[in-house]
Amino acid sequence: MIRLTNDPIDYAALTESVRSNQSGAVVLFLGTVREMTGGRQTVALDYECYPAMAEAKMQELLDEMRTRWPVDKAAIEHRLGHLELGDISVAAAVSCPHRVQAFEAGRWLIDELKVRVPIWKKENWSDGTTEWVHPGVPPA
Amino acid sequence: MIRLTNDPIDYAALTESVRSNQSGAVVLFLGTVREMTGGRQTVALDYECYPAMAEAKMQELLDEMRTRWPVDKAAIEHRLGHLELGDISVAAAVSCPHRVQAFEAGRWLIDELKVRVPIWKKENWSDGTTEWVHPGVPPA
Amino acid sequence: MKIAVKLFARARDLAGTESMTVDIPAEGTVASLRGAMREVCPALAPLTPHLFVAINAQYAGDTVTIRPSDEVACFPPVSGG
Amino acid sequence: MKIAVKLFARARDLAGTESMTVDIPAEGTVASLRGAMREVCPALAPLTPHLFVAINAQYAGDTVTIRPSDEVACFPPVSGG
Repeated sequence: MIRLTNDPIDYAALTESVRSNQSGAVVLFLGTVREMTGGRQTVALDYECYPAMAEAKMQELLDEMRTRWPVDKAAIEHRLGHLELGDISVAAAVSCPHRVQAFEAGRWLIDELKVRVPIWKKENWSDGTTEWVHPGVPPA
Repeated sequence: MIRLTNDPIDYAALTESVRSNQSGAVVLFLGTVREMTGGRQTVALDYECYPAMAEAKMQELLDEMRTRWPVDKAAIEHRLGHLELGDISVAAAVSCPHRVQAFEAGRWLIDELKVRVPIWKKENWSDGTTEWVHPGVPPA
Repeated sequence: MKIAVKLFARARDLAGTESMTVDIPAEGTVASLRGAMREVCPALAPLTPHLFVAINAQYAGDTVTIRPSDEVACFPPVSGG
Repeated sequence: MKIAVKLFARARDLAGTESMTVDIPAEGTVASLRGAMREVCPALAPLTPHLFVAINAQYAGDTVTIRPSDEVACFPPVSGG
């Protein structure tokens, strides 16, 4: 299950969607809006995406993950729009027969999402400035 | 937060208890009752524990985890008694500033729980037999 | 041929538009698209070495040929999660 | 001194009791407790090499001395999670 949404993420529903009698392990990752980054204070984040490609890339990640680990069920949901401190920006859930597989697959999934899926966040710093986050690119 | 319970585990409440504006990452692990193990079919599991020591050991794990990773909040809940297929036996949630820390700490926590905390499960096999699971000990 | 290029995040902000149209030769490549974008929109210069191009929702290297019906997008490094 | 030993899981099932009482010398160690348990309860023999002893909710090696007020438990390898 893959979803881009402007609404708060219901991670319990996401987690329920991957539970299975064939799996002994479920790993859920939540990314949440953190206040402090490198000594600077965030008050909010804005997320945008390239919708068709973001969905295609997330599906590609789920497919590729299954070639690497014996994944039973998996789901990703990413929120878009304006997020306040503590809000959940992304939830990814994976079920596998055994826990080592679930931890490895879950970590790979979120690592790859962060480099492949065309979603961008804009920092709203406490000094009133805003800044798109583009890893590797010097600040504007 | 540490809890031993005979009731179904509310993992959403557990997860909420570790969320924090200071953390960008939450990892939740769920152990669930899997049907097939090494070609044998499980119909149910019974869990028992040595309560005072199980709680002490779980607290020790949380304390030790904090010496290894910058954990913001953490919680473990383990269910006892009779569990059916798919039921959640254990839930462990950890929040950290960054995701690598949260994945490493969460995995360590459940790995160590499985070797240190005095909780035992009894298999109820589909052939009607039952068997305590004691890793390293030949079957009775 | 005229190609509409979707822009996102800081690329869109610098260009001041969600979609820019550039003219490239028939059978033009991603490299020729990049060149045309630089000419049409000098404001993108600070991002130029960092921009990704996607053709039909797949990352595309400089040698990929662009067809008139392709959906083309251009954006800086992603930061979801 | 008489020591009550809590038993769990297969150890309890084999012994047929949740708590067995054994007699060990004053200043006796975990090793002497293990010996006394073997004598009192031969049914535990198949588990003997695998049993853990805990004193006051901490794993205790064979050289640890047991005091009369200690809470003592004995159990096979754990399998929670």
